[in-house]
Amino acid sequence: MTSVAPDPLPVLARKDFVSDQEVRWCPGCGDYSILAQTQKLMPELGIPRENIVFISGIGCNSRLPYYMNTYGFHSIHGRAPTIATGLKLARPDLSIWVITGDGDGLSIGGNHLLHIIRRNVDVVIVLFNNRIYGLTKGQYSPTSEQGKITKTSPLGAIDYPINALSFALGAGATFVARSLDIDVHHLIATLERAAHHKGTSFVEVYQNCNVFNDGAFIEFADKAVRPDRTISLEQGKPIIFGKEQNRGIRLNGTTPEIVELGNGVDESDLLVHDESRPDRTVASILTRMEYPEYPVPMGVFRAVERPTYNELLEGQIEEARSREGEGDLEALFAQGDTWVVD
Amino acid sequence: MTSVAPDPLPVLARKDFVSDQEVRWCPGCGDYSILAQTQKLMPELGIPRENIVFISGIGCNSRLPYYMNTYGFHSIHGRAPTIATGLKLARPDLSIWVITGDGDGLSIGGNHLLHIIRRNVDVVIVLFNNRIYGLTKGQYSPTSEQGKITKTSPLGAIDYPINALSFALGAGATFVARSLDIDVHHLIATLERAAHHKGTSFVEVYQNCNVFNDGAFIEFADKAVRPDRTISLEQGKPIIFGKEQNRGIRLNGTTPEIVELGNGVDESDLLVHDESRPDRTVASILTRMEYPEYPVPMGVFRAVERPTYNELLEGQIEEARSREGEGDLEALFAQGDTWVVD
Amino acid sequence: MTTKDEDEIQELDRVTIRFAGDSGDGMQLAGLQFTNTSALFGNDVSTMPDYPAEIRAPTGSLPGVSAFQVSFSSYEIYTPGDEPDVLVAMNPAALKTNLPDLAKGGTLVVNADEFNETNLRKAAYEDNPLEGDQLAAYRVIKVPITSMNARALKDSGLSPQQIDRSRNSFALGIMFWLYERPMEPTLHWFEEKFAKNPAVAKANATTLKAGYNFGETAELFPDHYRVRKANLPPGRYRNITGNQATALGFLTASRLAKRPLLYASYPITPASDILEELAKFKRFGVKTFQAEDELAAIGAAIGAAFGGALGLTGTSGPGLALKSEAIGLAVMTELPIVIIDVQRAGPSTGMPTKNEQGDLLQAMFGRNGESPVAIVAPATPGDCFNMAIEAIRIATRHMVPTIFLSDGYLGSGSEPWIIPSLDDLESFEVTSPTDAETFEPYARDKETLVRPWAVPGTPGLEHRIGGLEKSDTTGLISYDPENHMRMVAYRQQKVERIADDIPELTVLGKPEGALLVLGWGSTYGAIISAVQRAQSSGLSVSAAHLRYLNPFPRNLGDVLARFDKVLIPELNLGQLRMLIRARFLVDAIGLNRVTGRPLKIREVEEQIYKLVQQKAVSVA
Amino acid sequence: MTTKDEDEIQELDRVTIRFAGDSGDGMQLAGLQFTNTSALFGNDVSTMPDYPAEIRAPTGSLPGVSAFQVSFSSYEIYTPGDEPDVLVAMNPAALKTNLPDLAKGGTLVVNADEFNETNLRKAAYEDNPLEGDQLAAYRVIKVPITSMNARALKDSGLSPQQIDRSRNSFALGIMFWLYERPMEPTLHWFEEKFAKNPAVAKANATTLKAGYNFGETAELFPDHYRVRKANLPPGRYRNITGNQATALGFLTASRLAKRPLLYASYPITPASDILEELAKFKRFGVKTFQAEDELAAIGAAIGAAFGGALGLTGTSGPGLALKSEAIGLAVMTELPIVIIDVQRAGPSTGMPTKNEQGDLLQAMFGRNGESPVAIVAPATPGDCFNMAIEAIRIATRHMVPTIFLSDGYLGSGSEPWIIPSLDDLESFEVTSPTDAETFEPYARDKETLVRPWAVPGTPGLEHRIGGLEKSDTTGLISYDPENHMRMVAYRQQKVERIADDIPELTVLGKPEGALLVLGWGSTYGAIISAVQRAQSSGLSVSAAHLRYLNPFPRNLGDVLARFDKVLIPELNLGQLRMLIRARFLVDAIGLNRVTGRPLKIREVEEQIYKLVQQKAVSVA
Ligand SMILES: Cc1ncc(C[n+]2csc(CCOP(=O)(O)OP(=O)(O)O)c2C)c(N)n1
Ligand SMILES: Cc1ncc(C[n+]2csc(CCOP(=O)(O)OP(=O)(O)O)c2C)c(N)n1
Ligand code: SF4
Ligand code: SF4
Ligand SMILES: [Mg+2]
Ligand SMILES: [Mg+2]
Repeated sequence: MTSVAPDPLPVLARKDFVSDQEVRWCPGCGDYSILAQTQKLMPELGIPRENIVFISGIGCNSRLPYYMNTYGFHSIHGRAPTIATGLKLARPDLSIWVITGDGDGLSIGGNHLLHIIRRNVDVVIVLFNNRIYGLTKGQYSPTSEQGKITKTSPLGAIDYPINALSFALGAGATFVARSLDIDVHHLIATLERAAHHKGTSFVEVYQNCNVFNDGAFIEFADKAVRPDRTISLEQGKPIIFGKEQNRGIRLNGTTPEIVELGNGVDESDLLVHDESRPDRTVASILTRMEYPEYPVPMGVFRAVERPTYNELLEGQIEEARSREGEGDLEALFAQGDTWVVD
Repeated sequence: MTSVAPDPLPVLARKDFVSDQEVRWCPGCGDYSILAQTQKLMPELGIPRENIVFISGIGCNSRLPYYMNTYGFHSIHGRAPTIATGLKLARPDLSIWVITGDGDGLSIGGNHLLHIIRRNVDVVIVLFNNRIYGLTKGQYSPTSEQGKITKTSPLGAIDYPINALSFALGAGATFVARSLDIDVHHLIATLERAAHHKGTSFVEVYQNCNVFNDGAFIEFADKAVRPDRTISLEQGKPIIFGKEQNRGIRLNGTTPEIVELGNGVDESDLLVHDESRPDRTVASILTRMEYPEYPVPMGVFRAVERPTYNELLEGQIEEARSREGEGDLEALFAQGDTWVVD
Repeated sequence: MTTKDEDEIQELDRVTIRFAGDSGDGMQLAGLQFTNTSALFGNDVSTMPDYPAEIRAPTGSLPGVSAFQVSFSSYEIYTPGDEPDVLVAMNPAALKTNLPDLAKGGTLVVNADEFNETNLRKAAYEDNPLEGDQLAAYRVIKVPITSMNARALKDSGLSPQQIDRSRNSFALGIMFWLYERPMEPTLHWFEEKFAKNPAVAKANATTLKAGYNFGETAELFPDHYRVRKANLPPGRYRNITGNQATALGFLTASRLAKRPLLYASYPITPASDILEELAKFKRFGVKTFQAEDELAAIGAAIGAAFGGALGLTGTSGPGLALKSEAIGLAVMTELPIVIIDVQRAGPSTGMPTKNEQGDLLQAMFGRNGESPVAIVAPATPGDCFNMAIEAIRIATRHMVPTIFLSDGYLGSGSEPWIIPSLDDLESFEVTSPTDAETFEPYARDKETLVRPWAVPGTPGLEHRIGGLEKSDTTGLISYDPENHMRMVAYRQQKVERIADDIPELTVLGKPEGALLVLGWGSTYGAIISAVQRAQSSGLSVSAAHLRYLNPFPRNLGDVLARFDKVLIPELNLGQLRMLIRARFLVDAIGLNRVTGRPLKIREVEEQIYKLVQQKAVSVA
Repeated sequence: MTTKDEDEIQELDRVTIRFAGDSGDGMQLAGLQFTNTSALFGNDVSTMPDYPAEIRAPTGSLPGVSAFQVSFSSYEIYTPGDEPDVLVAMNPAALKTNLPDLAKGGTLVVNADEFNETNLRKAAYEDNPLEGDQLAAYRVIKVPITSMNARALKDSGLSPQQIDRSRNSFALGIMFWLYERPMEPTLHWFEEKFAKNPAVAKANATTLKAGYNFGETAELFPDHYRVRKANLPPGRYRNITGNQATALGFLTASRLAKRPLLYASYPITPASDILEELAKFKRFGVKTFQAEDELAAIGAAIGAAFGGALGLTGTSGPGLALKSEAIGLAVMTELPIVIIDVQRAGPSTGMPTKNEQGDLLQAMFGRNGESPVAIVAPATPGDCFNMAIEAIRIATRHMVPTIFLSDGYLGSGSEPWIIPSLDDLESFEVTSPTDAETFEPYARDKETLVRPWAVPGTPGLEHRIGGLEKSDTTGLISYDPENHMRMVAYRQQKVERIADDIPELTVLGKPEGALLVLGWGSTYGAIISAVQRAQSSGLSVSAAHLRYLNPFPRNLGDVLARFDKVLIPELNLGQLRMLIRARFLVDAIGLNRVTGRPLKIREVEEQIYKLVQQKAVSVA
């Protein structure tokens, strides 16, 4: 138990972030790719491995911390944001990642997600959205489409689904993004952006559950159709999509419209993507563009700065200390009227 | 216990909805007015008293059911929406009102509020927003302003507040409105609209807690300044406000602007209020107009039709019955392989 | 208990087989077919599936092993057997994880084809167990199942993958031959199940027969076995799992009580089946509600009960913890909800697919304040049906939240169940007041202390309830000290008086003696079997099984007093034991296994012998 | 115990006064000033506030009555008195609700001005109780407080409303005269408190003196009283409430353990004070977090503990119910969090401002599975300080979630507290491993079975924990049956072995005898007082008070065995009693009051006499 002087920071590689635990998702599950990108990203961040913590709830997705060779906490269903909040407040020096699912984060854990986001606690939240409860073997989730037939909805789900990104924006999120399990470059780039954002970074990843909800996103996420049916949001650029890059999005009032470029319509007519708009309205409009009505926007929807909860808390402590001095415990004991019995 | 033939429907008056319980809010509390308007509204609805149920959580506001001479349930903190959901599913014939507060509904009960709204269960929800925890004597709430000094935030709250109406819209609310405790005509009219809406009607009422957060809304809600600092939303009309009715709201892209009428600006430039827009963007923009930057919109922000959860559930039962016939219990017992032992 | 007969057929009383393989190997299907066939044949049967916790762990891996155990017999049995007599192991991982359970001298049928290097490595075997002495204690039958199945189906037109997927039918065929089972029911089942895919149906039929013929032809098996029909009570039977019986029981209770049923639940292993099952019964008017969490689920049940319906919610241990606060509300408002807890191994997330009886004290005490509820616990899969009806009867007759304590072993285990006739089931009246003149929300029945269940929609009965303390009779809020004391006592006594409305505890065996083995819940089978064996060896031991845990049957104290010693086997550290000791000051002895597995007959038997050594009395 | 002296001054050993009035009447302030003055004077004091549940019920109404009871004495006392000797009633409602508690023959000081028709009606008096014989059993002193106060302040320049608001000071002045208290501390306090409003400070001073002078001048009181200084242990004292002591205790524990403190809580009566108190201590580096609910609060505490800080959360009964599932997670992950439960009357919402000891069994068992935690319970307001430190010491030394069971009576009641010196408090080492070579997350200390508290940020110790069952030593997920059994046993034994690390139970009185009165928590004062009285009457009775409830002190069994009978008074239906009976098979007798009120000395005394009748032995 002798502590040794730390070596100069070693250069880490992906393998340093692979734990010795055998990965136990179903073969073909989208979770593998998200894990791989996460492991690949870690060395890029330049954060010592021991300062990284992955915290999850319960669900297939929430097994991820076991596979990361960092500190990890596989907690209870829906509560990962609360544990992350406590940890961040106690240990603002750590880089904290919350792994959650559409059930874990939006069903049982909806309230905690709302509150961690509105407080802007400085953590990254990755929500694996497979639109199903995987671990409990195929019941519908809050992101399942209305009408979906599952074990618990044999006649079709009658709940109206939650849009995870709209929800996050509504909660006042300072960073909101979406990516796709199989679009590995986009995914790692998105996670990297999230890692560098100060405040709560909320990333939804569309993830295929090939056992209970296979092909949930295939209609627009399949490589062949992806350019035509999704949008890759790029900061400062007009929103253009399509294999031929010949279509774009224009705002008609507050309604997005798909337009063909040419014939009098040019890039200057298009909506220019700006993640940093102080107002969340445009980001919100983008989150509500859904296939097949619209191509599905992917990337960073919103990225703005706002003081984090943990900073503000530290600030108050410093302020109190500088104003009132370090606390004197014995003086505190003796506060108020005292008397002596001898 | 002999049951008698019901009399012809009696004409009820406000007093018929006043229970025999002494009202126990602090003198001067805004809750009195909301209670009074609610009691006044009831006879107008033409619903037999016995078919009305008020369900609340915990908080000063949640005492309201005791004062209504209807069926009532003063439940536990944050859970009223869940009880209301169960009751509505079991008894779609009842008119169900949920009474909640900024703490009850948006802190501990945020998740249930989210889910009842997204499901569009046919109930009215009235959220008394006094931006404080009243019953527990003055801690900040999720709607308290940042920086607010309370018992639990002696150096100022560092939470970023929730906007109740944005939250409701984000959850997919089909009816969203706001009113003010002291604006009694507006309040009763708003509650009446809510009562007639099919689906979840969400009404936020700004309510003064004169003991722990006195004057929280006075800067814009005081009668003297109200015409200049609030907007009374009217369906189909351009948004005009001001004592002189000389100012209006125009949308610049997605950003609302205050404009003076005259000098080349006329009503046709203004945003026309339309509660029934299928898309929630404009409603959302309106909910985020806050004093002092903007006048505060009051009234119905959104009112659209979507099948209710309870209807859809009844529909599935009917469908199953018409397709498979009334269930035969003994046949069900004997389902699958059976054998006889004699 | 083996008698040799002329035809190389050995006659056996009871056999336990475990099918074990990869999750993808269809072991549950093979096991179920064997079970149904045996039941149709007239044996008594009892089963226990053992799923992996992962959805689909990597093929061939240890955590990916899935197993199904079936015990069948010529006499009445109560458990799926302590240990299999025969283990079918479809790959090395299945062998590794299941071999420890196989009875010494037992038969091991292995799919020899799969014992290749890759699979051995995945199962962390250094050497091939099929070579060397490792398996010397067993009768090992190596069958190249993969290749024989492939050969049988080479002309089926199916892809190699599809062909591999019917290996389970080949293995099943061997077992059918070995135990003289008819193939027809399974052949019929293939036709139904794969109606849309006749090629697959045919392939399975072909390979099933191939397996059967292989058993007959190959000289691997010295003989085969016969297990005669059991002498079961007459009636029409079906096989039923506990969770199915639970769903049917509550559905039936709703019919008997003439009140509609709302089942509100949030999925959780091993309770999810009940929601999935009830969701299918829409044509019966059952409403199911998949809530956003467990708090919402019980809230909805309470709301439904306030509305005069049967408010039912179901979960497993962690979910019961989340429902704690709301159960307290139901206690205070005295509304008749029922809470199903299909217990699983804890604490915390624990081992979700494993079994335990760890929630009894949570059910009793897991709420703030003095907060008594009624508790019932089924003893067998089929008994879930009866106790579900009892739970509703008690809840509605006594206006009390009632907890139904099942467990994973009951829930997924199965047994033959005599299909009841509706006429044989007693309906029970549930009344609601209508007279505004005499109505008081908290006026109590003098005998039972029950308050009226007044329902919205009833003119003149408008009233308010809630979680604050109520004034006696009027139900208005009261902070009066003596009123509180009275109400606390009423709530407690109301529950205690349920004892007048439930059956007395029956003793299996003599009403007095050296030892009483007292149990509750799913340990029934193991306890009864052990006690019967000990009795037949002349030991002075009796058994009693509690299906009502709060209140206890009124004669429990008397029963206990008539035995020198009391043994309480439980799958926990002694929860019932604590209640019994505290209540009756009886020095009850515990037999506590907390392994995630069901109790074994042998474990109980050993304890019985320890406690009643040499004391054997002659049985007249 | 009254001795007449020459000056018409009666000497008393102990007096209990209750100030009762409308919520707006400032009764809490008057009571506190009387308390502080008495403490400064050298009496022992003990107090109990009684707030209405409503924030501000209508003026003059019954639910709007607010009261404050203070007992002061010339000897050591342990309770605020069973019943007041003097009742100050500022209006009819205050009289109505408080009169039942006044000792027969007691003194009643009423503000006669307020007994007008309106107020009488609000208090539901048919006739004016000041007229007629209703109050014949008491010494009634009618004082027109409202008008005399108004007259005293007619030149104060204050509005009539403001003037009325200082009526409490007039009443306080009378009491000061009656019991010979100095006015200076209060005059000084007015100056400080109303520094920004000198007119108000002056008015209060004026009317306080006017009240005092009225006492002296008017011939309403036959004599006045003297209560001499108590002979208290020497030291510097302050008055402290239990919730204040709790906050200070945890703050101090953080200093002693050299670990930062995070307090995460959701407001709830009567625990909110602790959050409010700790929120003031930012300069000490304490972080407070007002969470969105109780589940989030405990989650944050668990997160902080995972990070190596002291994770503390606090609530009352319904909130503890909500934390159940997460406590289970802390049990499984063996993280040292502390959960404060300031108990209140249940079940459900119950009576939030009233007292009860209803959560002991919830604390013990309110979780799924076998889920043991440590439990401590302070005995007096000041003891909250000590037990807070003990809670942290146990949690961190034994890596176990620890529940701190306070209650509303302790939390808001106060007593003089000897201000400790930091040097006298033992600091305790809390270590975390750093050596990657030897680290194993679930390797256990051989003696204590404690696992290491490895903290993120430590290179090479990266590991994963969670709610699934852990493999012994490695902490990896395990579904192995025997491993589960072992881990369940470890967790249980780890908690049991804390018994080696806590003090033995001490017996007050002889170590053996006819009766032991065994208590826990806030009933301490009543029990000790009753036992001391009975002892001084020569009864063979001793007392013992449990401050450690799980595990019990190691000598508890021995202590119990040395008494013929055991009486367990509790403010519940017998929760400790059940644990004692189950564990020791002792036929302990309960004294159970569940009224929302603290236990009375008399109630305990009566029971003692019933159980030790005639058996009095002479005391040497
Ligand atoms: C308190 C509690 N309730 C329910 C469960 C059962 N449960 C585990 S994971 C899960 C849902 C998982 O869905 P999701 O978050 O979408 O994760 P996925 O498996 O799809 O990745 C549920 C209901 C639980 N573990 N704990
Ligand atoms: C489980 C639980 N936690 C906490 C409380 C304490 N509590 C009661 S009301 C309340 C907040 C009330 O705030 P709000 O909903 O805004 O109502 P208001 O009193 O302001 O009308 C709290 C924290 C409780 N009763 N139950
Ligand atoms: S069930 Fe679905 S989400 Fe879970 S591991 Fe399998 S494929 Fe992935
Ligand atoms: S505390 Fe505030 S909200 Fe509550 S009753 Fe009083 S004034 Fe109203
Ligand atoms: Mg999912
Ligand atoms: Mg509020």
